[in-house]
This record gives sequence, structure tokens and C-alpha cells, in this order.
Amino acid sequence: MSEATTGIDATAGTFEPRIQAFVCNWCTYTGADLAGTSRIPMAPNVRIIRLPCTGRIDTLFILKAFERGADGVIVSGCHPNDCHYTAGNFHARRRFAVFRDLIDFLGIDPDRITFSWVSASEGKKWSEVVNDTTERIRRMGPFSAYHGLAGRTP
Amino acid sequence: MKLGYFPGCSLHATARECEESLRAIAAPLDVELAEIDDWACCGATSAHATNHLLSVALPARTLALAERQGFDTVLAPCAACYARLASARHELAKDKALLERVAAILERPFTNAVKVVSIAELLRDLAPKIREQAKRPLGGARVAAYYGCLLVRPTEVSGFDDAEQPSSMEAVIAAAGGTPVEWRRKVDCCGAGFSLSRTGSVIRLGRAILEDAKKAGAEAIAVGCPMCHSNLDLRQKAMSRTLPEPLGLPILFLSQVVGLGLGLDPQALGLGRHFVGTGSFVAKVTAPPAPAEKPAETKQEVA
Amino acid sequence: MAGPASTRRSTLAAEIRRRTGLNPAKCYQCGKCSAGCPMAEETRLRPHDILRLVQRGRRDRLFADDSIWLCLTCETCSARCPNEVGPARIIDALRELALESGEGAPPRAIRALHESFLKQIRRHGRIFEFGMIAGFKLRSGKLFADVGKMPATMKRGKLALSPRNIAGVGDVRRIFDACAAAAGKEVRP
Amino acid sequence: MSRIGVFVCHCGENLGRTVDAAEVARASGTLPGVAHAIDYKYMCSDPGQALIKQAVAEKKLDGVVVAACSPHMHEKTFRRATAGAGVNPFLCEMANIREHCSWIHENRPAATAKAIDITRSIVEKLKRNAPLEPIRIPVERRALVIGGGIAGIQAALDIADGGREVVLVEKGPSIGGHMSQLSETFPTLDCSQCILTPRMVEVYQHPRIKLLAYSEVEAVEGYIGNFTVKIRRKARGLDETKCNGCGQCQASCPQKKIPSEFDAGLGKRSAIYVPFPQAVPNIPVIDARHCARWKGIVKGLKKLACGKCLEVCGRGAITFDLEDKFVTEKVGAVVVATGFQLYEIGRDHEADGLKGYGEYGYGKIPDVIDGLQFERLASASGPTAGKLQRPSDGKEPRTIVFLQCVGSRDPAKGIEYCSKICCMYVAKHTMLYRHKVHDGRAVVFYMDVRAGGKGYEEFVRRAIEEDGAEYIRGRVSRLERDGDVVRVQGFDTLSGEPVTIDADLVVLATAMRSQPGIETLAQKLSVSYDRHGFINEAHPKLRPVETNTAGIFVAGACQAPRDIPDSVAMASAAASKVLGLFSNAELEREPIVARVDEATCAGCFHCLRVCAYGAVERKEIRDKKGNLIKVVASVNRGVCQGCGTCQATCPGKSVELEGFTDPQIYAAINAF
Repeated sequence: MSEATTGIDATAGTFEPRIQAFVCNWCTYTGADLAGTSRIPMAPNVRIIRLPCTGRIDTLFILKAFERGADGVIVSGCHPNDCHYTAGNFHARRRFAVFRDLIDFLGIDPDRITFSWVSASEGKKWSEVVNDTTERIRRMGPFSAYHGLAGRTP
Repeated sequence: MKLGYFPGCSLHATARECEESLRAIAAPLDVELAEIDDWACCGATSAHATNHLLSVALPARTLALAERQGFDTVLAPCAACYARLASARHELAKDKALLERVAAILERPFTNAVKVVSIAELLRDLAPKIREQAKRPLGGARVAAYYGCLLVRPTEVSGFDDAEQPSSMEAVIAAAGGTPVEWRRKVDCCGAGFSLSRTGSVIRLGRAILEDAKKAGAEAIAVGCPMCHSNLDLRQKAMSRTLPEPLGLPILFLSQVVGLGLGLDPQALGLGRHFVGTGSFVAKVTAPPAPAEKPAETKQEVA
Repeated sequence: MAGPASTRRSTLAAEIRRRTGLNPAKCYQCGKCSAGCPMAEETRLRPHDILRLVQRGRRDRLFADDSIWLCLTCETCSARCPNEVGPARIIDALRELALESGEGAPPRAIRALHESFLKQIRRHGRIFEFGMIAGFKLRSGKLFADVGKMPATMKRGKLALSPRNIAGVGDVRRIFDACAAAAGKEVRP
Repeated sequence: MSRIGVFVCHCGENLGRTVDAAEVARASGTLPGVAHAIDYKYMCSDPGQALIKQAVAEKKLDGVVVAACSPHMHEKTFRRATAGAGVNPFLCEMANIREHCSWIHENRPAATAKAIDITRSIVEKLKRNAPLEPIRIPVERRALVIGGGIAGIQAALDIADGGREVVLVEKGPSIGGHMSQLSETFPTLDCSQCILTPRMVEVYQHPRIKLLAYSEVEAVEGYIGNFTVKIRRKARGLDETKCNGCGQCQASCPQKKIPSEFDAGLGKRSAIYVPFPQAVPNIPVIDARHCARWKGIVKGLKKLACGKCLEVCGRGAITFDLEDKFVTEKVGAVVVATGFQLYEIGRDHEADGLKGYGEYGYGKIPDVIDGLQFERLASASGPTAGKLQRPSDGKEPRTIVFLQCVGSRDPAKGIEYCSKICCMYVAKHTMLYRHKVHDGRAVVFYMDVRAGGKGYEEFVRRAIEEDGAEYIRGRVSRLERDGDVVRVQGFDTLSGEPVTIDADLVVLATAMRSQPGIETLAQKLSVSYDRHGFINEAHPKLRPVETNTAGIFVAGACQAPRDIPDSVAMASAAASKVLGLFSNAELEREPIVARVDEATCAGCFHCLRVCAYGAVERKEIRDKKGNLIKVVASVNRGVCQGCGTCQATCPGKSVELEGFTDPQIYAAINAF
């Protein structure tokens, strides 16, 4: 986390979670675009990384994000049956179902990760996912278990 | 089969014949009716029209008693009681906060685990047994099944039958040896709770129902609700007043129809308590069978 | 048209939504409810009118006459509504609102019935029709209506003359009080 | 990459309110590897793009980050500008600081900090970008059109007239679709068959159209420009090449009481039949469910019944060959035009989440029919030769009640959408009826009249003002059979009174639904569909006839409820898209595809199993002597759509998705 982000922390004086989002290009990224064009306000705590499909999201990305100082992670893609690539989101879902059991073991509270479906037309829903996750992580407090590891590269 | 029995206020008073006939048919159908100890009134229309919480809490008390007394299913033969009990159960199942709130008001443990069945649902499920036990099929007498509102609505609460084209009571009538009549007004409202307070509306609505049943060739109407019964029976004379001749349609509880089919004594079924005389209908359906070619003759008679 | 309707609408519709979980804004005024309503020819406001006035926040017009009190809760409207708006339940909530706020009251006869009915339950835990009918007659002023029916009813063994309280009548009274407290006033139409 | 230029856009006033663009540029300028960072009012404008080109030339930039709007908005623009400056376009990336930042935040320091974060993350990603070259693939310049209704006919003719070959597949025995069943069409009241049948014949005679009627698409493989389609030719029980369409077999068939699909169940047909006289092709089929001989053959009986048609056919065309045949066609593009079916008010479709209308008798009242049945009653070629006779007793109805929005706009019954065409055809029905029965009463129950379209509103007004249709605003609560009339219980919401009408005939304008089985077809084609089974277009406004699978287009009512003019317009649009695709022998596409590292691939083929496109193949690695060393995965770059599921699945990290490689993503995460 660089100096630039301190702008967030300084404003409130309370804990401002840092949340990394991994979203698919076709549904959630576009839904987030729609939230923007609709000027739906939301918490500024989320940083989006765009991927073609949730099927592309390696579970290691999530671990890496925590290692790099994220307090929470959002994974969001198309609704079932609505995948731009037909089935990528199903494969992702299967992968994350297994992953969920693992992260507990790895010392990460599964509640720090939000999995959601946000379609290209659900700008409002995206803002809710962002706000709800931010609030939840704020209540959970900072994630520091991995901080010692930061700085390494994959 | 052992059922928790919730008679409701009417079955101890204006609808005594309903209770009498129900108790009479229970034994031959292997049903044990165990009255829920210390039940209270369901609150009926007056509660839900004035205080929603009360309309849930009153039935909930009875359901909680049934739960404690070890019943898993409660029979509410009165359609109005059935609707209140089933609605409360439905709402409490949907809304956990409400369940907690009501349990607190009741000051007794309550998990909302007891099922509620109506008379139509119970007897429909017993139809094979009725058919088997029927000693004296009703000679094909034409009976119109009248559901009214509360047996089939609200749809998400009731749901044991189709809300617009129900068939459970017809199945019971047929099993008892009657001929169910196809008619149009079987799910219309008779005016229900306005019997005392707005009699004019009840007369208008009831008359339309009776006229349609008559037009469809019904010789009697079977009901599953004491309110419908008292409206259509007690006020039938007034409903006939503007018509050229009295309607003269006996209004029977479904349990009475079954009782006749099972060959039980009409008096034991409470058939002497009606305002519209049931005598000629009873005489017809209990007439000793003709020696030979009986079915054909009976059919002719009916036609 | 009176008042700033837009602010009123939001409060009434929101209040109904809070109480019932139903959303009055779903009504698109097709009138199917009114087409099937058995009381439509007797009331000034029909179910779809009522929904419209809820949407527009017109408490004044909703509570100005008998219409909401004449609903039989036969649920035909709710069963056939294409949008699952649930008019019957909404009308119940309006009646509750009217009683709580004192903005509306049922016509005398209907009020008398509900009053006698609830009083009986509170007093005995059950309804004893004789007492209920007697109470109703006193409250409604319909002293002589149906008197001809009484002997015939009794002859048929259909009216119990003497009420008996259930054992748990204390229970029932407590339930009444708790529900009344929740509504902010006594349950009394 | 060490000389990156960062260009921060103000987007006029759009960004400036909450994001300090100058500060973003300043902060980005301090990042290692960034050689140049400026902010400008409108980067997407000509001067803005010129700034990029100028900076690349002057500062010798080897990568470009534009911090501005969403890449969905202007990625193409800036990649083109970058390419114009002589840098590989895939070395340009966008940081979305408008939709994802300035437009959704109020707090200026927080929003500016976030914008800097976003830009830094993209800069780090860009450092790992590799130059990519577009993929060129050959195009098979023939098209497949699925569905022979008016949309399919139009698309096929347009493509064929444009000089390309077309394979037209129709499920039923004849092309023509629903339009062939219609009596007249709105808003001109011209005869449907009169305008349609010439087009059907044109299809049949067109040298570049191969018509495969009574056929269904069995399997589809391949990708844009290169599809291989397996088509099932269902057994007609006769030899199409020998049949001359004389119709003697049909006349001789003793089984004549089968409800005719073409007449919507109101007329009858034989077991060997041509669905209607103008059918194309004019070749009969034998209905397996009703032909006694066919059933005998299937059962393996020694002595076969009937055989009348065999006897009368002078050309020996009737073979009773019951085997379906398969053909394979290679095409470069597909147009899906499978049309619609009508909602039924019975309870047969509960599995689809549709409840049916108990209050309208669940379809059991004989004189309650749907709009298509009314078309057949009114049609001169219909079962009553255009004489209006109701089904129950053949009586001419004196009062007809039309109900709009049955099944449509009725979430409680399972469909919330508007079927779009009903307002118009109901108005047409009232006119047709009043033109035939001058003193008859035509009553319409409606909720809203939606008559948007050229001449549409005028048409509805004409029905009301000139032809005396009575419009009542309200939904009907109940339909009941009462003696020989149907009692309609409604409410006039405009005058505020209950309305009861005793009708001789009730016509329901039932909803348009997607075709049964459309989900299976969509899955074969890898196109997505909505929860009602309508095919999704790639973009509701800007790409209305494309699907999200390249090379597959959509036309007509399989995409949403459509009327004839809409369907035809869509079909022509789809055809022009196909012809555009076919205008080059090769096509270019974005090189965002997966690549296997053959050195590390262990050959587990998890990637092959998860690929939705069949893009992963097995490749044998042999030494110089030809001995097999190992089998590895290999990606067909033409087929791969670039979802990256294979990469995330690969246990050995041997697959990389170009443009979204692991080093790129990790760099972006590390910048967080």
C-alpha cells in the first residue's frame, strides 16, 4: 500500500478497509460502469481488477491480495446461465466452493470474501455489494495475519 | 389417524350438526378426533380487520397448545377457523421475528410445528376409504360442492386445491355416491362475516349462489364452512323472497354428505337441525334400493 | 386536489409496505380486483381505487367513507391479482391504521359486531353466540332484526345460553393487552 | 518496458469535480518506468489523441496508459491512436477513473487517492504487457439460417441475393411460419399469404438457397467463419425427389380426423399430409403418431395395415423409410430465427413456471380461443373458409369479447413482459369481425393500448372510431360458461363500474413465448438466453442482431416479441451483418487467446475439459525420429474466445491468456 492511499484513512480517523475486487469484463465490470453512469454513490474502498471472466480468476489471486494488504476481497461475475463465455462462471463457482474450505485453514475468515453475481444491468446491486462488503469488513477490522509476508513477489 | 381437533366456536353452537356428523363419520373412517384442551377462539374476521398482531397471536395460542399436547396435525372443520389458523401458521413460518414476538406474547414455548388441515383436504385424502365404506351410495343425488372463499384462498396459505377450479369436495361427494354438479359459483363469496351486520349484502350474494346451483340442477349444496352454512341455510328464506318460488335447497355440511353415504342415521348426523328442510332429500337418498336393475332406475329418477 | 400529494404518497405507501411487506406501487390499475370483487356494486371505492389512493397518499379519501370496512376479505382480488399486490391484506392494514390513528371508523353495525365479538373472546376466551348477538344488537341498534330467528335457532339446539370461560382466559386477556399495547391503543373498533 | 506515458483526462467537467486530474498526473509521473505524465481536458478529442502521438514520438514512449473513462467506452479509440503513433496497440491500457471513481464518490481527496491507485495498478500491469498481433482466420462464405418463418425467409433471401450461399433449416414440413397462418396483417389489412407465398416460392427457386425443411440442427462445432453443422433430416416416409406434390396420397388417407396444427386445432388433416395448400416444399410428410402402417412397422408387425397412399402414388414416391438422415454443412455464419409459440392458459406448462388461468377455465371452455385460432377462423383459407363460426356449435358469434394481455404483463402467471403485438392484432381482429358481421359487437378489454409504430395508432383509432370496436379499460376477472354463452366478468376502470357481458365467443390475446427447446439449441450454439428463453442480443441498443458468440446472429421473435415489420428489419440487418462478415476471405480478431507452454505442460487436460468452446486440442510431441515423446494441450487460436478458464484451472501454470497473463495480474495486485 503506497502513501497515496492514506487519503482514505486520514479522512475518517476510523478504520478504512482496503478491498480488492476481481470482476468479469462482461457483467460486473459493465454493471459497475452502469453504477457510474447512473451516478450511484458508494464507498471508495474498493479497487477493481478486470478479467475477461470469473473463470479466469485463480484462487491464488485472492490469497495474493490478502498478502498484499487487502482486508477484504470481492469476486463477482455474471449470473448463472448468463456467462458471456457460456460456463466460465460455473467453473469459477466450483473452484471457489472448494476454496472456501481452504481459506479458513489458511487463517482467513471466509466472511472477508464476498462472492456475488452482478449483471451488466445491475448498477444498483453493484453499489450494494460494495457498500455491504465495506461495512462488513469495517466491522471485522483490519486483516493483519499476512502482513509480514508483504513485499514478496510471486 | 389421530388428529388434534379444533372445533371453533360455531361447532359448539350454530353448527352443532357439523360437529355431530364429523364425530359420527370419524369412527368408520378410522379417524380419532382429540379436542385440543382449552382452545380459544381464532379471532375470526374481527381480529384481522382491526389488529393484525392479535389475528396471529390468538390462533398461535391454540397451535402452541396443540404442540404441547403432542399433536402433529390439527383439523379445523370450520373453514373460517381453518383460514385463520393456516394463515397464522404461514405467516409465522415466513417471518422469524414475528414468531419470536408472538412466542413472547404467549409466554409459552412455541415452534410453529403443527400442520393445519381443512375438512375438504382431510376427506379428499380419505376418499378411497369413504368409497370402500359407503353402505348406501347416495343414489347419484346431484350435489353442488360449495367452497366459498376460505377453503381455497389465500392461495399461498391454503394450496391443497386449485383456487379457481377446485375438485377436492367433488371427489368426496363422488366417493360417497353422489353426483357432483358442474356449476359456476363454487368459489364465490357468500358474504361471510356480514351475516349480522350487513344482512342485505349477504342476501344478494347468497341468492346468486343458490340460484346458480339450482340452475345447474343441484338437489343439495355441500359446504365446508359454518358461516357459509348459516348464511345459505338460515337466510335462504329471505333470499327466496323476491323469487317466484322458494329455492328449497338443503345446505349440508360435507361431513353430513359423507355420513349419509356411509349409511349413518340422519338424526345422528344432525340433519334435523337445518332451517331448510332436509327431509325429502334424505328420504330420497336413503330410499331402500329397488330389487333389480337398481342403478339404471336410480339414474332415470335423477335425470 | 388537496395538499402536497407527493410527500403524502410516500409516507402512506411506505407505512403499508412496512406493515404488510407488500408493495402498493406494484399495482398498475388493471381493475381485475374490482371486476371480481363481490362488494364492488355496494362500495364507493373499489379495490383498485383503494390501491390508487394508497399510491397517492390520500388518507383523507380512503378514510372518508365505509368502503374499506365493507371488504369481506374473501381474497378473490389477491388470488387473481396479476402483480400479487395483495389488496385484501392492504385493506386490512388500512383498517388497522384508521383505528390506530382515529382517522376512520367502521359503520356502526360493523363496528358493533367487531366490538361484541372481540369483547366476548376477551371475556370468555370463546364466542358464545347468544351473548355475542345480544351485545351486537345493543351496540348496533338493530334491536329487532332477526328476532324471529332466535326461537327457531334455539329450538334446533343451536344457541347456548350460558357462557363458560375457558381455563386459560387469563392467557387470552394477556394476549389482548399485549397486542393492544403494540398497536398503541386498546383493540377496539 | 521503461518509458510509459500516462495521459489523464478531465473529461470536461466530469472528472474535475471529485478527482484532481493534475494531481493524478503528478503522482503517476513519479512512478518508476513512467517517462511522461500529463493531464488534458479531452483526451478522446482529436487534439487529445494528437498529444499522445506527439508524446510517443518526442519522448520515445513504449507504452501508453490513458486514465479516463471505462475501457468499454474508448479502449478502441486509444489503441488505434497508439497504433497510429507506431506502438503496438496492445501496449495501451486504460485506467477507469470516471465510471469507477469520479462519478460515484463525493469526497475529493478520497476519490483522487483512488484514481491514483487505479492508475498505478494499470501502469504496473502494462509493464508486463506484450505486443500482440491480431489473429487472421479464413471465412467459409456460406450461411446457415435456422427457422423458416418470415424472419428466416427474409434473412435467407437477403444473403442469397447478396451473392452468398445459404442453408435454410426449418423444423416443420413447410416454411412460412406463423405468418402463413395469419388472415390479414396490420396496419394495412393486406392478406398475409398474398404477400408471403411469393417470398416462400422465391426461397424454393433461389439457386443459392438450399432448403432443408422438416429438419433440425443436431450439433454445431467451430467458430466464426468456420462452423460445422450437423443437421437431422427427419424421416418424411417418402422420397422427396420422386414426389411431385399431386396430393393423391393425402386424399386417399382414411385417417382424416387429426387436429391440424396449421389450423390451430380448429380444422382436421390426414395422417399423410401437406400442412396447407401453398406449402413450400409442396411435399407431404407421414405423421408417425397417427399413421396405422407406420405404427405397424415400428412395432415390427408382419401384416401391415392400410397402405392406401402407397397404392395411389403413381410415382412410387412413398417409401415408408423411417430412418432420420444426417447431413453436414460447413458455414461461416449462422442466423437464428426460430420464432415464437403462444402461451396456453391450461396447466400444461407448470414446469416452465407458468400457472395457467383457472379463472378463465384453464382452456376448457370451447368458445374461448386464442388469437391464432381467430386468424384461422377469419382466413379465407381456414377451416370455415373465412366464415366466422364458433367452435362449439358453428354459430356466427353476435358478440365477441377480446381480452388483451392474457399471460403478458402478468407476473403472477409467470410472464412480466409485454408481448408487443397484441394491441395491434386485437384491433385488427375487431375490424375483420365488424367487416364480416356488420351488426356484431366487438368488445375489447385492455389495460393500455401500445400502438407505437408507423400507422399503428391511426389503425387502432380507426378500429374504435370507424369500425365501432368497444374498448373497455380493465382486466377481466373471470370467464364462465353459462349455457351457450361465455359470461365475461370485468370492470370498466374509466367509468368505475362492473361490466358483465355474455359473449358468444371470447378471443384471448395470449402472450408470445420463446419456442420450446430453444434452450437446447442455444446451448448447441453457445449463445445466451434470458430466463424466458429469448436469445440475448450482444447489446440491447448498439448490437441488436449479434449474439455474444461471434458469427452467430439473431432475427425475429426468438429474441423478444416482435411483429412482422420488426422481424423483417432484424432479418435484413442480420443478413447485412453476415454479408459484411463475408466481404473478406479472412477476418481479424483480437488476439486475447490462451497459449500453452508445451515445455511445462504435463498433459493432464483439465483445460480441455473446462473449455466451453472445444478450443483445446491434444498435440503429440515427437522427436526427430518420429517417436512420441508426450501429448500436450494446444489451443486453437481461431476457436478460443479468451475466457481464461483454462488458465485458472491449469495445475501446472502452463497456460497463459494473452493480455491477462499471471505476471500482468499479479503486477496489478502488487500495486494495490
